This record gives sequence, structure tokens and C-alpha cells, in this order.
Amino acid sequence: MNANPMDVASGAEPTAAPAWRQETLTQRVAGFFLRDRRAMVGMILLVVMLFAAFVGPRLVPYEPDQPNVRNRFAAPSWSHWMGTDRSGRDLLSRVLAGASVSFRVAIGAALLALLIGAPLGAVTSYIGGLVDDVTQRCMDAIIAFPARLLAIVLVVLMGPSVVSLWFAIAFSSIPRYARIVRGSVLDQKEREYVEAAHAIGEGRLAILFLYILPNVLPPLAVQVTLDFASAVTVEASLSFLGLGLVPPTISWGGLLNDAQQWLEEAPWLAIFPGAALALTVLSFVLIGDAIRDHLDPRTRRRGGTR
Amino acid sequence: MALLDVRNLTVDFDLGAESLRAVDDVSFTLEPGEALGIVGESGSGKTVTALSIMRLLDPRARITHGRIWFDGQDLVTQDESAMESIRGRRIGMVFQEPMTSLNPGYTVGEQVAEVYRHHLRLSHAEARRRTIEMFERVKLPGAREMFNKYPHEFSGGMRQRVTIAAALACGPSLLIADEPTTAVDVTIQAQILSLLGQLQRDMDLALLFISHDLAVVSELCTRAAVLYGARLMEVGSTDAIFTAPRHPYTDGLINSIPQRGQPLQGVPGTIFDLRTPPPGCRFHPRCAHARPLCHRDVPEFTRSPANTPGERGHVYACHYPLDSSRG
Amino acid sequence: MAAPTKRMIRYTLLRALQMIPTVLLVTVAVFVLIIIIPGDPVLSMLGYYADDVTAVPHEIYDRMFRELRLDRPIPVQYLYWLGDALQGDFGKSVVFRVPVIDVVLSRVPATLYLGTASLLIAIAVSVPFGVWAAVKNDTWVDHLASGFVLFGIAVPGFWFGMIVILVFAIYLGWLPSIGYVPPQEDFLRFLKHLILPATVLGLDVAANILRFQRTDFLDQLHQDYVRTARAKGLPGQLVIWKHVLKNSLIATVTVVGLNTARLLGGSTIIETLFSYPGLSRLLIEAIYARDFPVIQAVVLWMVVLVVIVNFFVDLIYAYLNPRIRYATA
Amino acid sequence: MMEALGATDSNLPLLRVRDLVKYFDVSGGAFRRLLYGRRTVQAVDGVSFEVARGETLGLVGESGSGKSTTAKLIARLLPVMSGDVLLAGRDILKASTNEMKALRKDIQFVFQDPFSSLNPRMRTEMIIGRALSIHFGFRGEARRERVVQLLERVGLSAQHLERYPHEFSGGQRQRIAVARALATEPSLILADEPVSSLDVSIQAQVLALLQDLRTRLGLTMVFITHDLNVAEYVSDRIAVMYGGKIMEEGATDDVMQRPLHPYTKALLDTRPRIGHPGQLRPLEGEPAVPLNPGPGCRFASRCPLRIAECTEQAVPLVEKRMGHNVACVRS
Repeated sequence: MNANPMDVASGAEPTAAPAWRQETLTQRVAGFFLRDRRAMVGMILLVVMLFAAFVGPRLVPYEPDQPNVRNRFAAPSWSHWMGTDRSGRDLLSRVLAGASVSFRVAIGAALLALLIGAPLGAVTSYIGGLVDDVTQRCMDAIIAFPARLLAIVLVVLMGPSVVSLWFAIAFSSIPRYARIVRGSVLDQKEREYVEAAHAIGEGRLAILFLYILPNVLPPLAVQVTLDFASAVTVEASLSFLGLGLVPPTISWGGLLNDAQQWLEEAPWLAIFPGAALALTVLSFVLIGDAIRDHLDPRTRRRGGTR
Repeated sequence: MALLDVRNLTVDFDLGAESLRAVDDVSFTLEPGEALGIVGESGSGKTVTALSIMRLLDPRARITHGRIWFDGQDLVTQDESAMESIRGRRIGMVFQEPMTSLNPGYTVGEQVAEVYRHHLRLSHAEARRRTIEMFERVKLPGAREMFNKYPHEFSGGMRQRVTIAAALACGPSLLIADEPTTAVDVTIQAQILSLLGQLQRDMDLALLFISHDLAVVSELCTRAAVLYGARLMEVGSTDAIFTAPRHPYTDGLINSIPQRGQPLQGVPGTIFDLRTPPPGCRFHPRCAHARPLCHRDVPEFTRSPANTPGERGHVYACHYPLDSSRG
Repeated sequence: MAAPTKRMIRYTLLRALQMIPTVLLVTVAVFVLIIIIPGDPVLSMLGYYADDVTAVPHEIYDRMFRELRLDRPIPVQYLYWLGDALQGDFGKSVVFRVPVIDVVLSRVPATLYLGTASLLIAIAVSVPFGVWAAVKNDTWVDHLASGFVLFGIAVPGFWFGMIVILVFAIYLGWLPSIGYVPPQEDFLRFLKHLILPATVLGLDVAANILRFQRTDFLDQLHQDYVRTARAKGLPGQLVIWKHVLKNSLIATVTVVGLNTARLLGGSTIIETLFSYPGLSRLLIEAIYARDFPVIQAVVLWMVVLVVIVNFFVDLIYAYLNPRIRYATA
Repeated sequence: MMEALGATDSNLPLLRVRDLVKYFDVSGGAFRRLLYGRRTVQAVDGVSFEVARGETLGLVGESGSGKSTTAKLIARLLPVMSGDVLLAGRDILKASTNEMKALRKDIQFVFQDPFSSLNPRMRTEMIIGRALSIHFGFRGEARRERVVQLLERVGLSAQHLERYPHEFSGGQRQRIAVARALATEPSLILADEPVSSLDVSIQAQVLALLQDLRTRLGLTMVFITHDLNVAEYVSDRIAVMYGGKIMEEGATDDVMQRPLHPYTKALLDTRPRIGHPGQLRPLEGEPAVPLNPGPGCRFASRCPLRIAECTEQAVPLVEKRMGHNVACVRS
């Protein structure tokens, strides 16, 4: 009806869409790990550590608590890859046993913080007003405490157990989740597409779940990954100070605490558990950093040439 | 002799896995005291052209071909320290975004005064005096009090005046203005345009004015160059180009300006992806006059005879140019 | 120039006022500690671990109960406690049998020395390194910086400390592995005892600072104002050290501030590992001994320190970023 | 497709806005309000106008004039302080949540920036389809079919269903935004600078599309823009806003050719035009932010014709010529 050269059909010019855009989510996640060297190294390390933690103990010939007085302080050898400790217990078996404890504490603590912090941030920012203000001040007060100090105090109050470690470690990271979510929700609320959703008549819940939440999840994923790393460290340091898990529970921090007295006689006691700890933390940090850089448009600058 | 003579300028971006040509074989000249408008839409390469002259390209970009003669020197071959003595002293530049182009941590006075101190080795007091003079020149109200203010206390229009003051502080012979009025209100745009026009006359400046807005270019410039998809389409006097364009793209741009009671013509389709430019004439996929030749061969530049004596002619790259007697 | 100064003073006062609610909230939290700890406070005060009230004579128990004001409502107890605390009275240490304040003060210098030394090391390493790495983005310097950051974050301080002790104290025998000597006693030995813990702690913090600083500096380098400064003909070095550094310091100061508070409170891990008699070590000792008044005092010290350091961070912030002082004042 | 809304009297204006008021408190926190007093921006202050069925009203102004806020108030995207908005005789501002859901169907919004008005994590089908699900209960295949129809109506096609916003150019995104607005079959479209972030040639395409849809579907439109050329092209009538108030309002030709208000004249004089260089007459000063304004004319501070009266008393919008209103003591 209209001789206009740019009429209707003209908007349908083919856009050159690169092939990767047609990939499924799984392919894209896989592609990310294959393309980013850090992510790949981190992932391999993590898989190895997880395997060691949950399958490893079944593969080693020694029980972690089995003493052998005739073989005390044995240096690493083919029969004891990581050597033995003051009661002749096999260090490899103990490190493997410590791994599963580390993962249990770290995963529990990070998820607990996520489960408390994220909804807290979402709800308070959505309600706003006084509730939001008061919550914010409380979060400020928690942040004023050095994280490790807070964990120490809480663990002292609750007594050493896996569950109290969860809470003690999670507590100081709750504000971080609450802030990430609150910040993102407030940021997203300002976006025009949320306003546009109001304009087509979306309800409040639909807006929260369909529009805001999907945009908040990525930064949360990064935080959880990085929190695994810090939870592993905090758990180890608490146990190292003798405030975390106590024998007979085996933890890397406890092993290192033990090793401290025999540094001169048996340095391997310090080296192996520490290395296991460092590699685990490293794997989480590598993955977390890679995801963050991938999501951050600042570090993922593209070739715009205005 | 031309003050600025850009010849066959070609700029490539290396984006890791792929690369693209952001400026492709662009040539134009600018006489002392003359105002040339570079017109184009996003992706046309107009900003990259300007940054090439300043040699302030993104690290991933490289001038792969061509010469930029400025006052007898080829800027392409100058080293960084030579460029530093040219920038801000002999060529000034004003950018598009007044809200972000000033450093938030220093007073606006300091950001102009440092140019005097650096290029002219003036003392702090002398630099301050000259800065206030310059502020008066760009009509910043209450120039003396403005010296100690921070950028965030200024509106966009005021900040743009500050960046103009900094660019013109050392009396350059060329000013490059990259969409200086795109981000400001219409009444402010008029103020800035008339200020630039006045400064150009008073300081005998050559002006390279980059804009997507034909009307603004027509207001300020005597000549205009039209870019599309990294290539030059047409160059000539603004009169010739805007009243009797020979290139269909220029014609399309003019027809994209809404006029009451007339059907909006314009240009169908969208610009191609710079990573995969079409063969032949870049504009042929959107051109109503395209014929098989356009799909195949890159058009050479053609010169249409100058209409008035002294005019440097009207050049266009099109196999089937529009009739010049029209309009 | 008078106006900016006045603005700064006004901002300082305003910000100081804003500290009060936070500090109060923190004192409440610390006070609540003593209420929620398991066990009878009177007994633990007297050094008994079990909840066996019969172990103590009636009249002594009652007198203690009243002395500790446990017969009053909790808010009143808090006010008394706060009043005492403000005068430096945190009660008597259960273990040392002397006023808590004396115990705490005796440990402060050691922690301050260690904290200051490691802070200096951290800043000296991280700031130039961060700038260098950002300027030489994607070269070996940058990769080295990234590697250092990863190392600092992945390797826990106590393990790194043990390795350092192993190498420098045990194998090479260059430096003592544990202990502390007051500087007024023997300055050289003081330094020797300080080097290892301060380096371990300092490098850990340096990695932390570098991590933020490098990204922020990189971010600043891509801001429009940098291009404007270059377009004015300012040399690259001047643009970096004058224009970019000032803006990127805003982020750096925040991280440095966070870490300063941490360092001045003492590092539990490092003080324990090196048997260094600082505040954090005192805290751990007090925890083992269930010496709650000491725990309270140390925790309060650490947290108030954080608040005060944050206050100064905000002041520096406002100096670096004019928008802040103008927005508030 | 237009269901008759209050079809009893077709002469009744479809949209009637009366004395719309919206102030923003910008004092900051409670603490600063105490120290420095309350600071309010009177973003929209007593705005009234009517839009007849099938008509397009161009709302013109610079930043801070309150034009966008006005549109958001009409769509109830912001809470109103006082005033009435009547759509076909029904009071929008007094509608309950349930009534509002039905009213949302009748008023649709097209935003300025197509890069931020589309959810980056939703595919085209979902972006447009949500409106269909909410208001008509469309699901699955039926919904998809309808979305394709809408896409075709704005010049896109079924091949775009599965794509995310980042895969489209600015012009295409704005087409999607238009399709989303059309999905509910609204009687009124509020378009807030819908073309100002687009390239010149694309801007022309989208304007042509909107004009075409308007005549084909008989849409009523409030079109907000800072660009006089655009306003002149799309509108039947134009209202010029400054500092939260309407300065002048009338038929497009009247306002453009015989402006009554000094601000409108100034706007016309500051418009660069092709082929007429050197005719710019810049207006001094900056667009006013109506922060704690006095009683008088908001434009007084920049007005070349200012007299004492201008700042002393409120200047009402009065009819000077037939259907041509102006708020100026000097006109």
C-alpha cells in the first residue's frame, strides 16, 4: 500500500549471526571452559581434587587413623607417597580424608551464605524503605568485623562441628550476597526493560522472576565460586588454630597444625597438606575469575569502531 | 598548500580471531581556515579517521596504508614524542561526551592550565591567567570563579566549553571536533555551534567537524565529506553536496530528514557488518539504483566540473551518479 | 581555595557523626557476646569451667552476681558496661588476674610494629607493581602480576609462613623462626624477628591490593578523560602518574584501608605461627582459657579499629574524589 | 482490531490529562534534609492536554522539561501526586490493580533506548509473547503464530523469533519494541523519543513504520521528542514543554509557522537547517531544572522579552487563537 522503499520488508535484512550464537547453553558453557585457559586449568584441578576427596580414600591401602609405631616420620617413598607422621600414619590417606572434610565445609558454608544472603538482599531491596535501611545497617556492622575474627568468635560460641563451621564461615559472607543481589536488583529495577515489563502489565512476581532474577544469577555464580575458595581457607585456618574441627576428624588445617611442631624433622607433613589446600583454592579462584571476566563487559571489550 | 592532506588512509583493527577495516582508502584535504564536515552514520569510520590524525587510535588499530600530511609533515611516520608536541599545540581535539571527557578528580581550571604549562612552559600564575582569558573567550560565565570548580559542578554545555578551551589554548591551526553537540540539548547545540563558528573565524582555525547530522554540518562547514561503511562516498562544497548530491547515499541521508507533508524517503536496510564488507560498491545492497556493475566493481572517484570559479570541485564514487541538474 | 577547605571540614564532621551509630551497634554486639556464651558468667569469672554452682560459697557467688550487675535488666547492664568500657575498664582478666586493659595494652606495641611493617611492605610492592602491570597490559609484567595475585590468594598465609620458616630459619638459618624482642631492648634482634612474619603478611596483603588495583587502573586507562588528556599533548607518563593514578587511587585506598584495619588488629594466623606476642595471639590464648573479658576487649579493639580506619579512608576518598565532599556538604 | 472504548461519543477525546503534577524530592537522606532543607524538583507542574482519537500529539522539549515524566505518569509507571488522566472517560489514576491490568492493554509504551528496553536474557518470541499471554492468555503454537504476525507487521519475520536482543541492530530492536507495544492492541501509544538513539537513515525507517502503522491501525499517539523536525513530521498537534509546564500548544502548522511563545520561537531559531547556514540565533542560558522554582514563568530567566511581571505571578495557558494556546504574558 505504500511505495516507500524502506517499507515493511526492509527490516528483515539478514543479520550475520555468528554460528556460536545458535549453540545450546551446555555447548556454550563447555565452549567457555575450552576457550579460557584459566577456566580449563581450574576445572581440571577441581575435578582432580574432587576425585581425590570422594574416590581417593577407597583407592589407598592405608586407613587414615591406622598407627604404625615402627614406621614413624617416614619420608615420602613408594609405599608412603607422602610419608608418615609421628604415629606412623600414612599422610596420603590423611590428606585424602581431609579433602572430603574441606569440600563438605566449603560447599556447605558457601551455599548457606547464598541461601540466606541472596533472598535477604532480594526481599529487602524490593520492599525498600525502613526494612531496607535497617538491614543495610546490620550488614554494615557485620562487615565491620574482620571475617576471620567473626568466624573465630562464632565457632567458639557454637563449639567445633561441621555445622557450626558452616554457620561461622557463612555468617561473614552473608552481607556480600545480600549486597550483590540488592545492588543488582536496584540496578535492574532502573533498567528500561523492567519499566517496559510494567508497561505491558507484568505483575511484581513475574518481574522479579522473569526479568530481574536471570540477570542477578551470573554475579551470584561468581561469588559462590570465589566463596568456596575463601571458605576452604577459613576452615583450614580455624582448624590450624585448633578452633575448628578437632581430632579424630581429619582436616588439612589440623594436619598443618600438627606439622608445625615437626617442621624440622618431617617437613613433608607441612608441604603436602598445604599444597593440597593451595591447589583446591587455586582451582576455585581460577574458575571464579574466568567467569567474572567473561561476564564483565569492561574486561570483555569488543571491537567497536564507532 | 593544504594544511591537512589525508591520502588513501586505511586503518585495520586486529580483533584477535578476526580483523576489520574501519577506514578504507579515505582521502581529503583541508585548507587553512577552512571548515570541512565529515558526515556518516555509526560504523562509517568517521571517528577512527579523526583519531588517526591525532594518532590516538585504540592499541588494536593500525594505520596500514596512506599518508596524513599536516603542514608538510607526514603524521603517520611521526614518533610518539613528536606527536605529543603536535597534539594540543598545533592540532586540538574536542570529543563527543562532555560528561566523561574531563577528569573528575581535577578542577576544570587545572585541566586547561596544564596545557599552557606543558606546551608553553608557563608558570602556574601565568597559566592561570591565560586559562581565565581562554574561559572568557569560550564564554564561560564568571570565568574567574570557574577556575576552581570541578567538572561535576558543570552542565554538559559548560563542560564542552571547557574542553574547547583546552583544545584551543595553545592556538592550534587545526581543530578536530568529533560530534561535539550530539550529547547536548538543542538550545545548547546552537550555542556551541555559534561559538565554534566564531572562534574559527577569530582564530583563523581550520575545522574538521565530524557529525551524523547534515544540518549541523551545513551550518558550520563550507565543504563536506560523506563516509559510508569505512569508505568515502562523496566530497564537495556543502552547497553542492546538499542541494545536488551525486551519490545515492548522500541523497538518501538528505531524504532521511523528516519534512512535514512529504513521505519520508531515506535509505532502506542497515549497514553491513564491517567484518564482511560486500564486494563492489559498499552501498549497493541498500541502493535503489544499483546495477550488476555495482555488485562487481568498486567505483572510481569521479570529478564533476566545478560550478563556480575557485571551488575545488565535487568528487563522488558512484557508477551511476544522480543527475546534477536536479534540485 | 577557602571553599574547598570548608567543605572538607564539614564533610569530616558529618562523617564523624555517622560513625557513632556503627560504633554503638558494634559495642552492643560485643556486649551480647558475654550474654550468649554458654555457661554461668559468675563461674567463668571465677575461673570455673563447670556449671557447678555448689563449688562456690553462696555469699561469694551472690556478691559476684551483684558486682557484675547481673541482677539488673540487660539494657542497664549494657549501659554500665559501656560506661566502664569508655573509661578503659573492661574488668579483670580471669587468667592473668590483672585489669584487662593492662593485658591488652601490653600486647598492642608488638601488633602495631608487625602491622605497620607489613603494611609498608604491601604498599611498596603492590602500588608500583599494579601501575606497571596495567600500563604494560598483556605483557610479561602483567602476567607476572596476575601470577603473583593468584599465588597470594591461593596459598594460605600459614602454609606460606611454614615454608618460609623451613627455608630461611631451618635450612638456611638466617633468621629466627619465632618470638619477639621489644625494639628498646635490642633493635637489631627486634628487626630480625620482625622480617619473616612481616614479609609473609605483607606479601599476602600485597596480592590482595594488587588484585583490585590492577583492574581498576586498567579500567581508568580506558576512560574518556585519558584520551582527552592525550589529545592535549600531555606525555603518556604524565597522564598516567597525574591523571590516572589519582582516580585509580580511590579504589586502592579502599582496599588498603580494609587491609590496614586487618593488619592493625593483628593476624591470628601469622602471630600464632611465629609465636609472636601480639593482640591476635592474645585473643587465641584468651579463647583457649575462656578469658571472656579479654576476648571482649580484644574484639572491641579490632572492630573499633576497622571503624576508625574506614573513617580515614572516607576522608582520603573525599579528598581524591571531589564529588563526594560536594554531595554531602 | 480496535475494540471501541467508550464508543458512545467518538468526539470525546481519547486521552484527557488534567492538572498533572509530579514533584521529586532530591534533598537526599533525612540527615541532609534536616541540614539543608527540602529540595524538590517540580518535574511536571499542572500539565493539561487532550488527544483526540486517531490523533498524534507531539510533546516537545529539552532535557528537564518533564516530557518523559508526563508520559510515564500517564502510563502509571510513576505514582502521580495529583491530577487526572482519563482514557476514553475512564480515570486511570483511580483504577484498582485489577482494572489497571485491563487498562495497561489500552496504553502501550515505546521507550527511547532499544538497547535497554528489551530484556537481554529473553528471546524475541518471549519479549513479544509475554504481553499476549498476560492479556489474551495465548500459549504455545497460537502465541508463536501471533508473534510472527506482529513481527511481520513491523518488518521482521519468523526467522527472528529465537534471537536475543544483542543479535539485532538498533533499528531492528526498536521494531521489536514497537511489535511488543502493538501486541496488546492498544488504543493509545506513548512513544518516548523512539527514534533519537538511532542512526539517521534508520530513524527515517522507524518513523515511516510508525506513520504507516498509525494510519493503518488508527492509533492514537503521544510522541515525545526533542527534535522539532521529527515532531513536525509526525504530529497533528504539538505541545511545547519547558521546566515542567506547557508553554504553547496547538495545531502543528500553527505552532511551527506562527509560534506565539518566545521559547518556541527560540527553539525554531536554534534549529540548524540544511542550506540555510548562518541563520542560527542561539538562546542564552541552560535548560532550567525546576528546582524549588518561583511562582512565575519557568522560562523567564532565559527569555529575551522578560518583564517584571513574568517572575511575579503564575502564567496560565490561555487560548490566543482558535485551538492555539500559549502561556506568556507578552504574547
